[in-house]
Amino acid sequence: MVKLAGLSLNEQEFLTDSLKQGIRSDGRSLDQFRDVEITLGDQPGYVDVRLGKTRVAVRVSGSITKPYEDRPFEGIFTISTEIGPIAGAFFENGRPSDEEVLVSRLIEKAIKRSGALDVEGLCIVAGDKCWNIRADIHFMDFDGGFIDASCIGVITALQHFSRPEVTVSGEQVVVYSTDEREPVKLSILHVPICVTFALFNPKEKEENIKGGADGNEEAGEFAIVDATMKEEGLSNGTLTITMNKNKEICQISKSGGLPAEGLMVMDCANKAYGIVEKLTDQIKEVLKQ
Amino acid sequence: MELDAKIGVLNNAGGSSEVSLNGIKVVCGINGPMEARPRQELPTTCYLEVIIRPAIGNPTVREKYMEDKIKNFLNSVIIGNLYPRQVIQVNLQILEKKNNNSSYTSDSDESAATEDVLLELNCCINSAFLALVDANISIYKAFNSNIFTYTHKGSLVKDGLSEAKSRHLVVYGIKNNKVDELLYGENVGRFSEKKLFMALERGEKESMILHSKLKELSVESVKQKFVYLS
Amino acid sequence: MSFSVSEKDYLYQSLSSKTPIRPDGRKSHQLRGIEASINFLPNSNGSSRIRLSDGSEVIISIKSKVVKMSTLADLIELDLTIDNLRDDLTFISDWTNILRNSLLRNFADKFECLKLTTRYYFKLYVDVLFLSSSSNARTTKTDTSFLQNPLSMISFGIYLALKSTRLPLLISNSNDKDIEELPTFNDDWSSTVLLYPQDEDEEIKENNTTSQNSSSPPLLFVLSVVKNNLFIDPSIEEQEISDCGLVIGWCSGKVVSPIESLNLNQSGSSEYIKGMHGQNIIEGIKMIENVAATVSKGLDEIVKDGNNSVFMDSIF
Amino acid sequence: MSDRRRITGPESALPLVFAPTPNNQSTTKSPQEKTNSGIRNFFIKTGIVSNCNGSCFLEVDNTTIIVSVYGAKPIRGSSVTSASFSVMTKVSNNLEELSNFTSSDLSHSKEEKEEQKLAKEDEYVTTNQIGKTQLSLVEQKLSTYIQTAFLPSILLEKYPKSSIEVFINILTNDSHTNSSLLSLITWCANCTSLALVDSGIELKDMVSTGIAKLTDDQTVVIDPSYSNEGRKTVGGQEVRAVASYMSVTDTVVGLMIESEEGVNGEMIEKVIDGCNTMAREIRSNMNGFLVSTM
Amino acid sequence: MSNKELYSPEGLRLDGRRWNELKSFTCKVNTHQTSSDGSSYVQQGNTKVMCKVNGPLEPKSKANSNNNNASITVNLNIASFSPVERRKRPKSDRRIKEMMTILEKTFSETVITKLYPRTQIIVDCYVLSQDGGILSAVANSVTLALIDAGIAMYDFVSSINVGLYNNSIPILDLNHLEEGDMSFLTLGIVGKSEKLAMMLLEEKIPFDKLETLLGIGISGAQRIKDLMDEELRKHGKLLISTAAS
Repeated sequence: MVKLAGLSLNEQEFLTDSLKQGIRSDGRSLDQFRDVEITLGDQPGYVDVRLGKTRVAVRVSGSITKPYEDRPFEGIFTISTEIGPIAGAFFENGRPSDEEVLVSRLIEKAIKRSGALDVEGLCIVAGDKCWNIRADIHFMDFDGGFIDASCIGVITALQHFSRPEVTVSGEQVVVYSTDEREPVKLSILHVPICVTFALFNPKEKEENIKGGADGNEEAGEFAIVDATMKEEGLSNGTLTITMNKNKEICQISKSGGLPAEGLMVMDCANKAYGIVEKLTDQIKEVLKQ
Repeated sequence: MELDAKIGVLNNAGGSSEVSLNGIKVVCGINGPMEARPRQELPTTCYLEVIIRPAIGNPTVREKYMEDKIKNFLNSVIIGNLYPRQVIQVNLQILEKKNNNSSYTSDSDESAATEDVLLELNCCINSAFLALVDANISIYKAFNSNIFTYTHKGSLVKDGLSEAKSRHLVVYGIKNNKVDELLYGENVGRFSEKKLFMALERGEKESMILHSKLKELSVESVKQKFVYLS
Repeated sequence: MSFSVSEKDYLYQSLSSKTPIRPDGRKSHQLRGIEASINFLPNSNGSSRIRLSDGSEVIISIKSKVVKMSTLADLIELDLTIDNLRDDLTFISDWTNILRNSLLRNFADKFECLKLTTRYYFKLYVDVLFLSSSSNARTTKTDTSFLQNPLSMISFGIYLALKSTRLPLLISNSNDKDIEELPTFNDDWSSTVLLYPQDEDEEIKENNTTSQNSSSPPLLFVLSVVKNNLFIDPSIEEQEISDCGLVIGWCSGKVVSPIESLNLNQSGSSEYIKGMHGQNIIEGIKMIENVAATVSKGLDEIVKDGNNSVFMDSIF
Repeated sequence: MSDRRRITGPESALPLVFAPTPNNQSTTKSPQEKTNSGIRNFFIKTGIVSNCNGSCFLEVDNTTIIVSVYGAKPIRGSSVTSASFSVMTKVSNNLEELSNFTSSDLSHSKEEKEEQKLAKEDEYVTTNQIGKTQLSLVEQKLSTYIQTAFLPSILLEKYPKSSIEVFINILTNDSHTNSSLLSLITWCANCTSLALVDSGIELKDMVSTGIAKLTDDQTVVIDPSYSNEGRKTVGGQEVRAVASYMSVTDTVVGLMIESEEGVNGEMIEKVIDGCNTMAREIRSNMNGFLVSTM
Repeated sequence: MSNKELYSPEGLRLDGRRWNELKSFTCKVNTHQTSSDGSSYVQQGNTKVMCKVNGPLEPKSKANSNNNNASITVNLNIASFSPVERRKRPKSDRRIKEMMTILEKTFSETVITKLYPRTQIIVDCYVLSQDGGILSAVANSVTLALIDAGIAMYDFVSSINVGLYNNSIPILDLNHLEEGDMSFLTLGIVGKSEKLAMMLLEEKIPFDKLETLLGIGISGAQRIKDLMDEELRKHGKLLISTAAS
């Protein structure tokens, strides 16, 4: 993700070597997701997610605007993903790096394009008024896994949020305050969860690329789940898989990086499903309170 | 409403704090002093970069205005000549804002939000102080910010969120456990000169109370950081 | 292009002498050879591509859209993209203006061919993609010092694209003064109409060039002035050291506006810019009058040959 | 991306458009008598803007122009060997009338012209929306012409690592006399010339600019103002030209010729001669003015 | 559009292809000798893409200078006239930026960058006409142009997309109508192997279909690789014969 934020060559070697032996610096196993801590705010739509040292706060809000002209029957759902230097001095203010563009596109694909939020239900008066649901992701602290953490945050916050009741009679649109009428929950169609793998290649590049060809079983490359910042910096590429509990893949993105065997991708997808199941249950638990 | 604060909440930032006050929750992260880009470099002092992000939406002129105010104020407090050619970056992220049902805004009442610039400034300044302490950045004196409100009945309330005739933001510098001087003030509404002075006087007292609280917090954080002290 | 002082001086000397020698050995009224092809974009009504031997290239697409009548000037939109340069640079919109105005002023039948009904017109989108020969030498997205003036080449491309443009055939009633209806078209590509009808009759064409030229898109010619000498279609080196530049339009057998002075030096240094003599302008116009008809005839050949890429081995 | 630097109104907001000021104001001067040479009387005054390095005010009929010159001032990252020279134009009002320049001649019938007029008004609203910062077509054309014409005259290599900026403000442009873009260019160029002299920036020579028109019957009219002849005849063989001269080297530094129909060398020669006559006249006027202010 | 059958019961698609048939694929290399070090032109059905490679050359800015590797910069220009309906995208469009980053990251891994330290390789791609699978076509054209430029690579990157019709029938190499109507997977394969250099899926598919799609995609991409290889060899022979004569 980021440049190797000040890692010395020795440290780099130490970390990759131990990873090769299946040892991670924080004691996790290679396919273990960090513990996720989800805190709900007092106000609906505010969620604070901690994934190890990574911290992301998501704020969902709603306002009434005019729908897009080409989609008069749909509400608007926007996700704002600007990473500021508060998350780490290496993020520049106001100028998104290529990586940040990828992060924001990924989150958008995982949640918006997969249709997690029912946007048709946000329409008030077709072509004239609709809800604009906005999720502001505040990246607070970075230690890898921004995509995974913000996806959890957004999907939890969307479920936590509720919008005021609105009634339409003729031209008149009445918005009731939360005291007058019970606010309405948004309709969430499914719960997508992102799992990011960091790819490593312990051998020479040539072996990785040519290795599969000569029938050598041990291709060598391996993937670790939920990399920290240091691990992410050392990795040769990432693979993000978004799934929901219904065993649907919402999105896969492996944007370049180390070429990976098809079988390994399938293996990652299987692992991801296990993590998705666990996280979906955890989110449900948290929201029950 | 009472101030609720934590120090050292972020890992990547050099110093950080989280402050809840008057229903507003702010996280402040300070990076630096660090190398400046050529454009920012000042030969004799440090360049202060203040970035404020709102809870909802993109930063607008309102945030720029607040950034300017805080930057000017901090420039007078931080001992800049200790950090020549360097940058200190003060990031303020507003997380929650409770008072005006802000999760349901419609286009029309956005302008009403200018009213609580003072409340946000108040919270930001206190949070910036704690983060500066956490980041070990030298300052001339300690400071804290209080907000007072004259209600329509004419009584002076501390931290009033209620309907107000006028609001007064008062920042005092504190040196040697004594109120030293007024560093920054911002007043909104209609009030007489006398009332302003009354508010300032009250501010001096409250400032000491708040200071002892903030001091306790910062001493605690220093103890944690430098184990040998305890 | 960055040349040393002595290189520039040499160039200037050889171009300003009584018998000027151009760096590529051309005569002063000789254009560079082009390689052109037309109608290769399946999603456009008309298209063309022109390449010069120096590697610069222009790709033109003409697309049509049915619009309700507004101003005639709105019926043509021209969009110019140059390499990966930002599109808000002043000279890009300058060039766009010159090209668009020359099209608007000299459009065939005064737009009659775009008229569908009393209410509906075709609107043409002319998209120009210009790839300069030296995009790799550029340092930033706003650095323009390596750019040559592409007006002439683009106008050739637009000429070819417009001449190859086919518009769908209207099958609904062309008079909708009373009954408002959306125009409908024949889906068949083979029944489309050429925007500029091609003269099939060889005889007429041979005998009477002017009548055949009567409905042709405008061409622009860029001239470079060095002392008393004029050079048509200057290469980037010649542009660099010109005293002054001149753009002259040509349409339907006549010289037409724009006739404007140009700054050919994109690198921003002004040491060679001096201006020209009044006589230069008159000479320039004469030169265009001599050359232009041949050029448009050559371009017409390409249109007639259709899709086959033809190498026009330097006109003359 | 939304505009973050300004507070923009709600999406449905419309920009504020004031009713056009009536044209029959008493301030509208009747077209002035032409002098013997055929040029309208004009008024010039230099040094009227105090915070710039040079400025000039020019008034002819109801057109008023202020040009201010800033520089040479140092800038970072500029070319090392010479100064950079840029021109910006701002038309303060009568924008609507000006936007007609490029397209007004293309209509067929009166009926359509009416339609156009309506469409134009719409266009005016849309192009004038809040937050639009780009130059309009006319402003751009003007800027480019002036820049091209003055590049040869300014000794840019005397001012390395610096910039010279010219700002042209067209305060009023009389819609009544319907002075064309070309005539506006002429007077802006002449005004710029004086402003540059006023700024003390080193020049090879002053640039003077003339405008002329070749009418149907092949006569040359210098400094044509449409108020005298009414609106020009549609479809007529009319050639209009602007040319800028540096008289020391006797060179044309700027040229723009407009015509609806084809032209030939002879016509151009005539019309350019007209421009030259006017430019020389202007030059002697400017000389006289400069001598008188010394 | 959607009322038309994208896949008929007889097993034919809108353009008459079978489910596993590729669009007609033609490519050329060395199309822009004078203005680039390597160039190519790829046509997949009605999708037409042009690519120019310049480099390795001195980095234009310090940010692009890496002490150990060459840095690869990809510029993608999607012409406003390329889709059926004209559409002008701003330069900062995030989708375009995303594609550029994906291409950069993909080729930084397949080009032997360590051979060209402290240099920059600039790749300019132009999409002239779109009919589905732009990313694939661009990736293929970049491969060809890089090879033409003589830049050392471990192997080809060949790319193709596979869609899933009605959540059951996999369909290879979609056109733009099909792309609009079904979720699809874009793959980039390294050489003859089954290694995925890039992989993108933007819409929902059932988990158990992933393996099928991958399999079909990989074989499709390998076919593309063979076609590119053929053209390159042809070009190579031509070069040798002209040099000999």
